[in-house]
Amino acid sequence: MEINWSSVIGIVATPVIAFIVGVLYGGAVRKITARVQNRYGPPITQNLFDIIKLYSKKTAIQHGVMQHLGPVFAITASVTSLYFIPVIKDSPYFQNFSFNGDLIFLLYMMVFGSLGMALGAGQTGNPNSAIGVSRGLSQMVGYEIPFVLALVAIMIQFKTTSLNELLAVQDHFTNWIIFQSPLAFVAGILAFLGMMHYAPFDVVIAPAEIASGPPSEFGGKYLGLMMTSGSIFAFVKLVLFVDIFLGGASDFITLIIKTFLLYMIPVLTGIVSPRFRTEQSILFFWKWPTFIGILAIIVVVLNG
Amino acid sequence: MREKETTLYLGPQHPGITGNMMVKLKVAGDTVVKAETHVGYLHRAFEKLMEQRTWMQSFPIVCRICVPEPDPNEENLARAVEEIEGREVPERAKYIRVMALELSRLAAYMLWMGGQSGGLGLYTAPQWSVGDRDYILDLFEELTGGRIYHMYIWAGGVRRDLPDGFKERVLKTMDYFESRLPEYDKLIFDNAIFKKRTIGIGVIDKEKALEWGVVGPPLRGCGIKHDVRIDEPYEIYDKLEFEVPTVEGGDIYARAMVRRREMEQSISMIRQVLDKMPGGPVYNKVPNPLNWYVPKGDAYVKTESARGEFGYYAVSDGSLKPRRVHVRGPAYVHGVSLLERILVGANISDVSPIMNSLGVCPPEIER
Amino acid sequence: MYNDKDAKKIVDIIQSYARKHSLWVVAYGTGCGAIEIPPTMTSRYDAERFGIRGSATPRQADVLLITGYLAVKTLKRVIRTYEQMQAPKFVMGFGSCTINGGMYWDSYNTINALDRYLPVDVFINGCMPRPEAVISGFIKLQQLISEGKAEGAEKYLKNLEWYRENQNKVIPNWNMPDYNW
Amino acid sequence: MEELKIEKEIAEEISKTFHSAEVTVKREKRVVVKLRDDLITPFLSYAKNNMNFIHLAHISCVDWLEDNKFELIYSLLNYDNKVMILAKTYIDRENPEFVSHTNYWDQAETYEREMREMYGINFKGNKRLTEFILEDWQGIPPMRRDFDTVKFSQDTFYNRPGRENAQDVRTTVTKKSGEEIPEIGKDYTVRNL
Amino acid sequence: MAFDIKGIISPFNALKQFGKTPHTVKYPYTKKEAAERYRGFHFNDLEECIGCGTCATICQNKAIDMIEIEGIETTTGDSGLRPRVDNGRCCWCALCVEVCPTGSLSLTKDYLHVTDDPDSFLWTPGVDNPDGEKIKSWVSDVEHSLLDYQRIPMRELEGKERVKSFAEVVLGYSEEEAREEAARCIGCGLCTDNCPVHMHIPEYINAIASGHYDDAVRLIYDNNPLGETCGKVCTRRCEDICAVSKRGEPIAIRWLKRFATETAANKEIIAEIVEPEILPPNGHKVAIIGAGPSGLTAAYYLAMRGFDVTIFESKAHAGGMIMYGIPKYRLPLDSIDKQVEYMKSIGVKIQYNTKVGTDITFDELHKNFEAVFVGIGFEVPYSIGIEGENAEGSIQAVNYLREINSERNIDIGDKVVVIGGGNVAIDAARVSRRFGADVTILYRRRVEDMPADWEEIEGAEDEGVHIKTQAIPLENILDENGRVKAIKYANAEMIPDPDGGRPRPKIIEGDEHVMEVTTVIGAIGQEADYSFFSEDIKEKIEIKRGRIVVNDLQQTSVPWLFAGGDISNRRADAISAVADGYRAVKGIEKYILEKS
Repeated sequence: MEINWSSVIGIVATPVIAFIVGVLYGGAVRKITARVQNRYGPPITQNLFDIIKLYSKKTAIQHGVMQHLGPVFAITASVTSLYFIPVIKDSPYFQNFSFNGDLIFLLYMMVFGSLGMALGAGQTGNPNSAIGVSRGLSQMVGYEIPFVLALVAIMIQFKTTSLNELLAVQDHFTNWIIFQSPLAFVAGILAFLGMMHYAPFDVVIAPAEIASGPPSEFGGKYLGLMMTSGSIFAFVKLVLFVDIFLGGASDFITLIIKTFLLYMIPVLTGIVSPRFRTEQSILFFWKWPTFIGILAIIVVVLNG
Repeated sequence: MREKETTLYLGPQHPGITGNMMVKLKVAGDTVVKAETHVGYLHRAFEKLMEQRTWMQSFPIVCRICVPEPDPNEENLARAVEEIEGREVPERAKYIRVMALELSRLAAYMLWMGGQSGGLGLYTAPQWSVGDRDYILDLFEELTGGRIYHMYIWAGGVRRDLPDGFKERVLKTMDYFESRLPEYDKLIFDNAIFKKRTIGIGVIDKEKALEWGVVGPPLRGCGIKHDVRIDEPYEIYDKLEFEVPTVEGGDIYARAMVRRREMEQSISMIRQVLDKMPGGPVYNKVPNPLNWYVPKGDAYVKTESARGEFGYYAVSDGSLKPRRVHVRGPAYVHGVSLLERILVGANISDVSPIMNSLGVCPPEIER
Repeated sequence: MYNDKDAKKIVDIIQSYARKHSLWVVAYGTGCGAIEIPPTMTSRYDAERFGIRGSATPRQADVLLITGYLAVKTLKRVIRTYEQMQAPKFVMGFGSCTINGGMYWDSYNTINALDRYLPVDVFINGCMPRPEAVISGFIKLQQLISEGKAEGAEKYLKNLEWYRENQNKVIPNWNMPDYNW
Repeated sequence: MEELKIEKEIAEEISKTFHSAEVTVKREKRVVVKLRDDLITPFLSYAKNNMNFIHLAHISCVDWLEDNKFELIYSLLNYDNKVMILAKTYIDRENPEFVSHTNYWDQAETYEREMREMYGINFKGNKRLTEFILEDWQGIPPMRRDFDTVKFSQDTFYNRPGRENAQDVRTTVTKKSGEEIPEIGKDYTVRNL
Repeated sequence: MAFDIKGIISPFNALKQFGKTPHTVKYPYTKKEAAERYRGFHFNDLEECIGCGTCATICQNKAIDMIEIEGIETTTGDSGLRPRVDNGRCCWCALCVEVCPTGSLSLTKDYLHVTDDPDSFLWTPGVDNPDGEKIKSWVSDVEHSLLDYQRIPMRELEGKERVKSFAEVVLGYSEEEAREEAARCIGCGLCTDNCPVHMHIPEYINAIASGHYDDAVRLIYDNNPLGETCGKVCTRRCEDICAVSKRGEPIAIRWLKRFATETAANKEIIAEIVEPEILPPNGHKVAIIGAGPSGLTAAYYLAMRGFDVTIFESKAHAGGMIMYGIPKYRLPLDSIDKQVEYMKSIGVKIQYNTKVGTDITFDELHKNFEAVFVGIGFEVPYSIGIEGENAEGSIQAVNYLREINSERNIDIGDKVVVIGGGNVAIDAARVSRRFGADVTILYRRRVEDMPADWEEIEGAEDEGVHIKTQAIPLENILDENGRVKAIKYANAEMIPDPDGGRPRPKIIEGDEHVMEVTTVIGAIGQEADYSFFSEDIKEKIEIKRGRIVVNDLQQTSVPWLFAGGDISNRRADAISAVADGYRAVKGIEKYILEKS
């Protein structure tokens, strides 16, 4: 069997790059937030220090095997999702495993991570974790609907479930789906706000209400794993949205610019918003974004 | 269908709790069925300690009763002794006291604003307001020598006169605060999500409020005009022009708006005080504190703090030390019986905002 | 080229550097010193510059701040909080009250010397310590960490009996709401 | 005299209704009523229902160890004229018992809980006289004047050593002069502060 | 709910802050200076501090200890101790600063102490921060201090009123005044060191401040049976070193003692208050020569201890110098009587008009008594040593005062000159004023050199006594009848003493004046009359500069012979005499017990 070396390099490098970019993005967000809050904030590498520190904790409490598996599930899910997203358009290194049905697969994969977390957190027995998990799952139900609707609209419009094909469609910036299907984009981006768990949709970790929710009982390397997976996962979501709506990126600089700008939407919203209550959050997604999503489908169907 | 009840302990170690106390919640789903407050984590036995100390020695410890806002405590103890002893306070000292009280009210509201919006997840607001509050602490440091614990107001007046150029610096800070208030409005009080989270939440019934002994902003948030500063004007409040804002509704937002408007009033009052302040001494010396025998008698004095009416009941038996000083903080009622009642039926996400809006301050519950 | 020892050394350096620059503080305002924590953490003094951050639960935290006096009732919870934290963990004592009782030296409900009940890595003087002093305390802690001297957790384990004896002297019973985790 | 009009009217009404009550107008907006212990409940009920004193500001207790009495003080406020009544009574210090007023005011529960804990007064009718502030307290209620908090603290909590070389100024001076101070006036000397 | 577009958009305004420079204080890279009044660590000026320990007393946290510091000795007016602050207790309330009587203690801007060693929080201000002076921030001056530096003024008769009679000039404190004045006391007790008797000053002042006057009286009678006398005429060395006097007026210790003792109106009440514990008679007999302050004191405490005491007094009244030397407007007769009567009531026997040497011999005393205490005082005046001193119209102040106090009148005319600057001179002058004379005091040195109390000098001036200083009398000019008609004196200038002593007056040549007078009163000192001693005793005892040399317990070289009062100490005041008497009691007791 012939080994595709470029794919191998990609497989190894993609998570590493995703992690580094995710971590640095995390640091940048903290820095930007700090500036809005009239202060300097931590160094941009702060999240890296945090993660290293968590890994180097000498003890880590463990409540059962599921708690151990939870973060592992999460990190597996995010890395797997990553593998199915073409990070750099047309690059032999970063195509990874994207195939024709990958959008559907991704939808499942992204939920899988959260479920793993939920199982892990559930085992800790901390009521805060339990409440956090139930909140997370209900909220997921909330934002998945407009997200799926947006994707469905796009799938119908372009008659494909492959990211690569979607990327191929967007060969010029006027052809970006954001311009071709603005309603789907609006629905998608609103769902994206929820997905990124920034305020007002940070009901899952809500410190003032349920300590920090699911990870309440996680310390040391488990929390480190969760932070790692979180960093990668943030990157996954960003790349996914860039690929779907913003025409992907054919080189790293474009990728960084696009993802960063996209990232700023939830971040800046988060800086100036309080948190919704869980049911308010779900209702929010079920009202406008869902309506827009349905509208997008209707428009597509009518146009099609 | 009745959901399974679980018990949720909010505190004492919990980011959502104000201070160091615990609320034991019986929760069905997301709704609180029963709330029970547990206090005592900050009990230092102030009242016992005051019985061990002379009147003057009590001043450094009373300001610790309420950490965010120490001045009303000093003011209360000072006025209680002065009433028992019949001691006059110089006019200028009264003005300075009112200035300190209003500055501390402003500082307490800034801290509350941070707590209230931080509890709701708006993390920018505490960063701003607590940072800005520091400018008031700077003023206090300059005036009293201490950032948090001032030990400035005491029997017979205040400890020191204003430092040089202090008036200008206060005015400058007030200008700064006034320029900042619209920005807070835009970020917090006009914020649609903030309104969504606060309007109609934690409602106190108007009739019940009177009977339960609610005081301060929570009462004024029910539309009842009750404020010690106008009911029983102490120091020079009768010489100042100010209004006591009331808002109908009785919910978190109404209480927030009361506080928001009072901040404007406080700024205006500080300006007036500085404007009208007469000259003269600031301290009517009490006898040597080692040999200060306060005559027999008792006094109940009240001060309007940022959280409501602060009452002190002091009894002297003619000796060096107080016989009894009973501290009745506003949070005593708010934090125990009122909280337990209005938490019932609330969503667990709202527990922390409700506590914040009532101004629950554990150190003054257990003292 | 290199041996295991060198590698371990490098790892140690990286670890202690990361530990130093990422100190998560458990959100537990045990006493009146907690009032100076918000100014320290927020925009005016911005402790996040040093990687100091609040953390909601003890499991995630590195540093336990004992902000002043401890009522016996709180001490019980603080000990539990401390034991829930993951090593390496550090304790900072704020103000006079943690050193020799402070102004509550004669109160029947507050302990006097914190280091009898918990291993304290850094004491900060003041009543209350100003934000500058608090930051200095953290800098001192960072220094101790890089010197490898902040070994409170190990000390606690090693002398657990002594600590327990002292704790039991003031805490008549250990009943607490029983969490099942 | 005109300025104390409302207060005097209130005082008059009280003394008309409760003949044994000792009513004094202390100052503006303060009326002090001294009552027999069995009259407190009727008085509070009357003040609340007939005189519109609906706000219970606080219940306080003073320990008069020398007289072997506890003094209870109920403060009521009228929201309309903002006058405050302090109703005082004495109860026995041995086996102290009093009536609970939780049925008049909900918040009385908290005050009574605290007084039970701090002074050991049993309020009959209060259903929630549980542990409030203290936890596992053994010994006499701490706010009683015969409880010595300094001694308790010294016995229970550890005082850091290193201060033993402290000297007393008075003793140092007497050591030099050879004065012998007789044992008089220990209860008021400033050195005992 | 309507779609709140404003509420959604307006929060984004906050993002404008992104462009602004943060207002963060980049501590520790940028330092923020503490405020001018910041209450940080203590600083103590070790030189200024007198170790009164008030800071330790006021501290509600018991954070301050007084400790010995190397290089600082216990001296009179300085306990030699210095405060050490336990920063593990301190709350920086600065109460200690506000009550520091000297103002040596202050707080500084320094507040940083971060350590891993919990035992490093003991802080000796001034020793641990010797350069704290520069960053002093919270200081307490007289205006802001919690202490009251103003004495409650003593009410007195007006100068014009006074000269009309011998009514007591000082009216005494009322109860409120006394309590207020007593409240000023910080109770440090440094004063007791300078009191010859070491009275329990802080304790009795405290008792007065708290209204326990009986306790005050009891404390005073504990080591001074002539408390009331001392309350009126004491030279009050205690007030000289009062801690409060460092920055203000000392506590009026004398007037407070006077107030306390006067609350006991007669001997029964005194006895009731003091409740003297009189031991049963032990059979030992002691003789005391002279019913002056030292003799009376010795007699009182010996009687309390069960000794059989007899006082031999040459005059008709007990009291000695306080009876015959001090004018009645300062010390009324009934006050002395009250105290003497009280002493008699507990068993002191006094034989009046019995002069040892004439009425009874000294050897007889020795034979009949186991120990003898001599407290005869100085009664023989020094001569001035000028021409015409013995002429008519030239008298000695002691004699003059004795005659007046014995209610015998002496015609002094209308123009009197008193020579001398001590209390006796002032007394003589003021007594003369009361007879309507125009009085001038001639004194060799300056007013500030006068040994008399400043209060006395002021009182004399109030009453219209002229004080002519730097005037040295040269000669009494006599008229044809041999009576003094004028005095010649010369003005003097002050020559500084090269050895550092006090400056000496030197006559300015030619600057001589003559003043017409009717009487010249000499008051430049007295000496004792030891003629009653038998020769062998005289040989055995050691007399130095006119005074008998005694040991710590007032014992002379003759074991059974004790001496006290003016004849053994140089201070020449009542309180020293009392002290001698008090010490002699111990000496006598020890001697007798050892002997038997």
